[in-house]
Amino acid sequence: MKFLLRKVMLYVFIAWAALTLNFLIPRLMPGDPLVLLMERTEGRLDPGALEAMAEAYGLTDAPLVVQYWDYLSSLVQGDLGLSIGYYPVPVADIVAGAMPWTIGLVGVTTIISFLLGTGLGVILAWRRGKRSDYVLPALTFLNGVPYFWMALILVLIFSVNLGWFPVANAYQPILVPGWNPEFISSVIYHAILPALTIVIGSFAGWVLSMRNMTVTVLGEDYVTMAEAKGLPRRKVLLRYGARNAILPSITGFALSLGAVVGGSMLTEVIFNYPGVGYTLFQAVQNQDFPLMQGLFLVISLAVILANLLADIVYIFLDPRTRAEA
Amino acid sequence: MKLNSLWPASGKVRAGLIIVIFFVLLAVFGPMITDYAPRATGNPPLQPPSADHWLGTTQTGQDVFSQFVHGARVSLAVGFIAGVLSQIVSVLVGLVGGYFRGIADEMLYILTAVFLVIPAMPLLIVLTGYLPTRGMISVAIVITITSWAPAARVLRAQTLSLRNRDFVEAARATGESRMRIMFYEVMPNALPVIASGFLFSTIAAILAEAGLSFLGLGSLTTVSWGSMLYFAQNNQALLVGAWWWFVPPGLAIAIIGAGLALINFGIDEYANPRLRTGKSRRKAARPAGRGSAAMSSTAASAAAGAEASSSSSGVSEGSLGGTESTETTDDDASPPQIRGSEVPGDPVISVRDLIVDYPTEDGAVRAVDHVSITLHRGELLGLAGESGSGKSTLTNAITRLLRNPAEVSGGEITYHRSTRTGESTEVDLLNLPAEELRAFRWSELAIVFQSAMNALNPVLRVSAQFDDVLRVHRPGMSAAGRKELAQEMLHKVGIDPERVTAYPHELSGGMKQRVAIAIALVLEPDVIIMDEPTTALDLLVQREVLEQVMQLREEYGFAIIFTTHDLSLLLEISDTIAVMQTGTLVEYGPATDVYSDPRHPYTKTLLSSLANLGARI
Amino acid sequence: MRTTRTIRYTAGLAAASLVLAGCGGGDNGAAGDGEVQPLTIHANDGNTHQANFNPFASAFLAGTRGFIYEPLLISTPMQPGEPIPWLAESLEWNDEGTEVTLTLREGVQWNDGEDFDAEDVAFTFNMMIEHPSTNLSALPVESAEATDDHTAVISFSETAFADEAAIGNTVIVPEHIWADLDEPTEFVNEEDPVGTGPFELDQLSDQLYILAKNEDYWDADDIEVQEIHYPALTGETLTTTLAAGDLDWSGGFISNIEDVFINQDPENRHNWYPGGGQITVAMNHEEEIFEDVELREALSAGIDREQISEVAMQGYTPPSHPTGLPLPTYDDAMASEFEELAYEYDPDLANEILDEAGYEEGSDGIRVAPDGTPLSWELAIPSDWPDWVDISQLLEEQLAEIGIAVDPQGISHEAYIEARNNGNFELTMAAIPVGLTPYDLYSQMMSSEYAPDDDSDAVNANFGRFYSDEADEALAQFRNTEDDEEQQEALEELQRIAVEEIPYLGLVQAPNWFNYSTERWEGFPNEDDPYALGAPFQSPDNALTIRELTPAE
Amino acid sequence: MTTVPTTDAQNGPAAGAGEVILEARDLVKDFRGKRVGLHRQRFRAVDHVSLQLRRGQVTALVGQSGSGKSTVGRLLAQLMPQTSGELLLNGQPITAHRGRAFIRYTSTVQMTLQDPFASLNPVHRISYILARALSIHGHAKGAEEIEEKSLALLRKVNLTPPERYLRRFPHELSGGERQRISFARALAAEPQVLLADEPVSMLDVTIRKEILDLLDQLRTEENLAVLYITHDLGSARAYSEETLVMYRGEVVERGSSADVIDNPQHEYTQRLLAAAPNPRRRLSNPGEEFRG
Repeated sequence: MKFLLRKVMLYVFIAWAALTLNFLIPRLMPGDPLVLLMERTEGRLDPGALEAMAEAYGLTDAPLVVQYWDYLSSLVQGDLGLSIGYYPVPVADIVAGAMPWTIGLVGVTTIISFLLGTGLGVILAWRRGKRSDYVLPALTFLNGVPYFWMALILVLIFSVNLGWFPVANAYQPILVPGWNPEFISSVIYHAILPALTIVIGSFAGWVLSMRNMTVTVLGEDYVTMAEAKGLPRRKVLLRYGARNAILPSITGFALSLGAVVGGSMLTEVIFNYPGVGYTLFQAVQNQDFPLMQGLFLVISLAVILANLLADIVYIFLDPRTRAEA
Repeated sequence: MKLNSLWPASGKVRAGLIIVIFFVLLAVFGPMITDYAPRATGNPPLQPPSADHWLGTTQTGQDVFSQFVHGARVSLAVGFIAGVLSQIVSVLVGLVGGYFRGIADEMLYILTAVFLVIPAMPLLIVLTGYLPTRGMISVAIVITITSWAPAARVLRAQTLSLRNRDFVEAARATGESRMRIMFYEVMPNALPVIASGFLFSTIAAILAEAGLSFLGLGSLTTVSWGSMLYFAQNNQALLVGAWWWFVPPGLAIAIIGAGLALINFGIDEYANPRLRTGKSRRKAARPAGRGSAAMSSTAASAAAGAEASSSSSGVSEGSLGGTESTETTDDDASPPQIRGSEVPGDPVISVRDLIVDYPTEDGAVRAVDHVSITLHRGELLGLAGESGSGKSTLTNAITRLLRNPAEVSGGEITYHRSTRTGESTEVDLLNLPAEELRAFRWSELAIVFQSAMNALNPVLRVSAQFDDVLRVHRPGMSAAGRKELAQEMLHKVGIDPERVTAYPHELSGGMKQRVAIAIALVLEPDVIIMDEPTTALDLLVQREVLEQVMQLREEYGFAIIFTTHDLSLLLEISDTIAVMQTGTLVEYGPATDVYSDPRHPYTKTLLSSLANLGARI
Repeated sequence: MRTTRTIRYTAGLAAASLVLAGCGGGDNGAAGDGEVQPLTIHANDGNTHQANFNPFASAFLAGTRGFIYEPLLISTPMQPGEPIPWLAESLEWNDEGTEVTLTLREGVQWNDGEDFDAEDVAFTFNMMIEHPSTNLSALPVESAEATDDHTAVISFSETAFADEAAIGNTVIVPEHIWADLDEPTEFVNEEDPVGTGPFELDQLSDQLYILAKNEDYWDADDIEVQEIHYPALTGETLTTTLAAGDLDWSGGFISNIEDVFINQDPENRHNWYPGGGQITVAMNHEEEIFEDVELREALSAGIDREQISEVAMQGYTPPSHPTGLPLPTYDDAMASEFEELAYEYDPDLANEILDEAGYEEGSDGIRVAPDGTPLSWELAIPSDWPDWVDISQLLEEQLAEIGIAVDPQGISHEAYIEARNNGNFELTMAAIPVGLTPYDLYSQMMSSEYAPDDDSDAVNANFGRFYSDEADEALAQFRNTEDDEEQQEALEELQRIAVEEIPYLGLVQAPNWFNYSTERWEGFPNEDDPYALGAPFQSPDNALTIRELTPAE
Repeated sequence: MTTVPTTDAQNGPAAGAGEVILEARDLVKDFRGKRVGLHRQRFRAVDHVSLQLRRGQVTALVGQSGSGKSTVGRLLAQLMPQTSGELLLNGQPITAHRGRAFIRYTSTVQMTLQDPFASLNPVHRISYILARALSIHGHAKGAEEIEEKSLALLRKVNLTPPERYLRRFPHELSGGERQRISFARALAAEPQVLLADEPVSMLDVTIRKEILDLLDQLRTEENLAVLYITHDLGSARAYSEETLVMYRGEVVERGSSADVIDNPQHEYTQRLLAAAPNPRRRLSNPGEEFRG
């Protein structure tokens, strides 16, 4: 439990760092979001109103510490400020509308591609030296393909040419969201292509790292011993090889998850998927700084949380860390 | 560390280099061969590829090929700059943190963790969103901020493992300064990691630049692959079918990413030879028979560290055999001294004229050369020999655990199975079908590995490691029965049966070795191969374990092949001794005879060395 | 295994429902069973809708103005000088132009059943005083009061004849709701917004909102549209949706509109892009070098506006008119002497002018001013505006022909605005909005009203900082009279200044993006019947258009 | 501190002919251990160890792994600070863990490490390794002198012809050769004390003797004070004058090597000796096979 506690502390710190980074970026970077607000309101704001608005965005002349305190206390109340692009809609509302889509899409695809990738990685490791090794360069290539380009190609083939899948939206716009089969099937149908993009774009990385880890583990004495024990190959591979090889993979989750989230953001843009990626993209295009920051914060916190979960899973899978408790 | 030539052997690295070089050349010279300025308009719009426009034209009549080659410059430059910058940061953070440890390291570690966990792309987008100008350099710097962390983490781990290596300690003892140790001793060994990190950051930077430009966050007045895609997307190139506009830049990014990744692959394989595939693997193959006991601890630490420098010890093993022989007394000329065995009992394993070869580029290396031995029921056969003598290869051949590319090129190994009627049937071990081999293993021949810490699966409880065997070989046994048996076996080797639920890391070294012995005994096999079972143990523990083994042998009556380089130990415990030198059996006979009357010069040398070193011979 | 089957099943189901939906779409055109089809509109890009029905907010959802909230009198650039009575039946000025008396329509109700009266009007104008952020047209409101149920009097602190259109276009909000708000601009107003308009909010999801006809609307008989659908579409999906024929009325830039949209059903699908302002190169007149009108002339002659129109704007929008008037929008205001005038691309003439004026070519082919300043300027533009990027590249090529080096610099939108507003540029690109009248247009081009003051260097119009006494006089003349002829006279003087002084280098007209399909609904404005600007985000013009729509035969 | 049984006088053997160069008095080294609650357990690796290294004499420090013998070596080399106790170099107390003082110290006291395969940096050629050692201690300047001295060093450790070795990388050499290079590097400082940490434990039996002979040779030729750290009682008996036996951080027995090993007093030493493989044992009882 001490191990877990230490991890939690670390992630709490990281979360705090993300909060602070989020606070500092707009203050350290050049530029002034108010200029944009002025532009957006076509200059009709009088100085008083402008000042009030600046205060609403936390851009005051108050000492940084005071600003920081205000920032933290409004965060605690779930107040992320008002969007500039959708003024005066609260950022928190927009984020809350976008999060479920991304969590659904990225969550499900990450799990699928992790399972697919590690499974294939184990198989490739077992078949090392066989013809299946020739798949590796292809996987390397897949691993290098930019998500957004993959998405473009998939759209070109499956939506534009074949017309099998829609190119946009999370569901048929005409439907009213609800837990009815029609809506749910529409959601799934619309998610297939974006999900496919993310899976294709990310699973190769899992395959390659899992293969490498498994190959390394398969050289360990305990695997040889398992073989000498006369265990069936499958058992040797899974219980001794993969079981140990998957541990570093889970640790590597941090690295990969960030990349998947990044890639899925671009994917959302291509598919006009109403998740945080697309919303962030629009925020950037609208120079909607409060929204940008709110999204960044929420994405970061989500990834941090996912990492913490991965670490907890790790604790369950590796008795050695448990013992450290 | 030495590269034999500048042209790498690995096909992957070659392919990767060719790709990268191609694009670099394209970026450098491409703009010279294009007829059009990248942004010059005025050509017919949206033309498919033709002789005039190799990759067609854009909506505004710009030449796609020209944009493509100019874009290559920007993409590669951003990638390169960001790659270099992020490696500088990660080298500083990783090396300093890993080397100095302490509070600085803790801070840097947490800083690294922060940047590692905070997703890069959103941070990148937010940072870029605030950038007033979006030139190549500022984009590269922003990318650096988001991409240094993974390499720094790897580098820190690498430095942590390197700083505990003896050569660092030795350099300190010599009087080298910390700076010098960091940058001249530690860093060169981390070069593969740094190179790999550089390639990784470069790929990430190229992708990030493309992604940013594609989102319209790059500088659209600069032609890059990303901005090409942005304009293509903005002008609905997809819908009007102008594939020539968006396929080349995306494909190029993918290919160059793959190219860099292939080089990275090569580096990984170089650092961790186990990963090799196909040709490069064969090439790297080395006669493991020459891998020695003394060597294996380095090899193990190498594998654990999984770092490049350690592969040097791998390389060394091949060359070592050659040079080592200059030091050892070379008595190849002397004929083997084989004495008849006086061990009572029927043979259980007989090896006849066994030959094991390791094919290498310079022809096959013979690791075991016409070796014949016979193991009788209940016999303790001591197999002695120094590094590279082939004793492990011999036992691996018997257990059918020879790893590729080693192969048996001649001879036979026979197992004499005793049937219920007391008769014995002969089993050709080398040609045993897979299923029969599986059934044979452990129930008739078990193994105790050299290092029990590595031979027990770290993530399974001791009970589960007993269970594995029992489920397969005693399918009828109940779970309770299995547990009872496991506890009984633990009791037999002197371990508290309650520890059956322990994980290996909760046991001491000696206990782990006992557990390994208990697992080997659980099916009451006829033969147990013990491969240096006590080498890794302290003298006192070694003695206890040995006593335990001897007791159990009396109780169960199994035969043992006991390999070690410690001849004096063998002389004390074994019935028969076989001495191997460079693959051949040089002396074979009853232990007492070999001791009192060594006949082969090599055996004599060994014995006299022992005496000289103060052993009680 | 089970998962796979489930997915396949649901995918099949979804595909089937799509096919059905597709069939339904096919039936739409026929409209055989007498049921009225919804009107589907795309007005603002965005792949989700953020609920916002506040007519004073900067990001209200389309339809808020015009369909839910209504103005007093409708002024459109297409019918200048003739405000159309709406919630008010008439508007009377006092002689000084400091007070208007509004006579309101009777029998108008808010859609929650409350009566609409003069108190609401007075409240709305008084709110502008209390909350300047709701004063969208910067009206110099001093006070407002209801003299009886149907009469409201608004007084202004200065002569406000020029603001007549803006006063008329002010949308009125219900006092009984808005009076309770602390900060009206932060009111999202997402639940049953209460307006007087022909439509009310029916349902809202993040991908679609529906407005349904207000059956108690004061002009309900003229409204045939029963339901308006606003699906959430982005630039990319807009194109595919347009191509599929699912939109009746849309705005926004569509690349290759001919191929993507019109050619698939030329009978019913149309676009009409009347000028809605112009895109210009702004020269910073505070820089000494641009005081030379000959240089300005030469620059203007050295720009090939046809090419910019064809290549960068894909021919959607014609070159600017030298008077700066967007056409045909302000056709009526055009002085007869300029009717035939057009920009001519004449690099030879430009070179000649420059040679004579002493701008000699340096060794690098770049001209140098007599005082030694090289004619080499950065052209800062927002890096993410692709059409402007294209224009800037064309300018670079074209001006190189006359020995002038222009170096396009893509910067962030924010940095661009900062530079433009604060005058930190030599050349930049700027859009001049159409305004409600030509007066608005010209005051944004040359009024000294937009000059840096003691507080700040920033201006929010007339970014080129072109100030001239003649122009200020003409603008004052327009502002201080109600007389149409006097106003026209002033406008013609402003046109002359624009043509002769070249305050801005007009490039192309900024189009009012408007695509429509008559497959289901007819009656949209068009070149032959330009009664309103057609872009669906254009209010209050949208209120005029909706009244004209009838189901297709 | 428990009383240490000695076979001789309390302060070392009579054979202490040479002058004492390096002396340790009551060295203690604690390591931070696991944290238990708020307290971090301390683990005492070295517990009040005193010893003297004399010119021209080999002192053996014998113990099993974890006994703290290598830690004593590192403390003597000043590679880590002691928790308490004192080091005297030529009679002067000295503390030199870093900076110039440390470098000066290393020019007197040098250490070689156990693993010949790991103690040479694989990326550097032998020439670099020796050249660094020479130039750190200022015993050679300029490429020519450095090369000359390097060759001399190689000759000193019996690597002939030395030219053959200079350009090589460590991995091209055998274990024995590498250990010789380690000695050469140590000798480059022209030290008075050589701390040899398990110099032969990772080498094949046949090579061990050569290396130990070399150590002995260097002791005489260079008149070095040598600390021979080993787990092997036999070789300590054969190659050292004085032997200290360590157990759990304490010296449990000390005396002349012959006495300690032939006539051990401490129970631990006795157990160690009994555990060592001994073929004679079964010859003396031919009837009885090996039994516990």
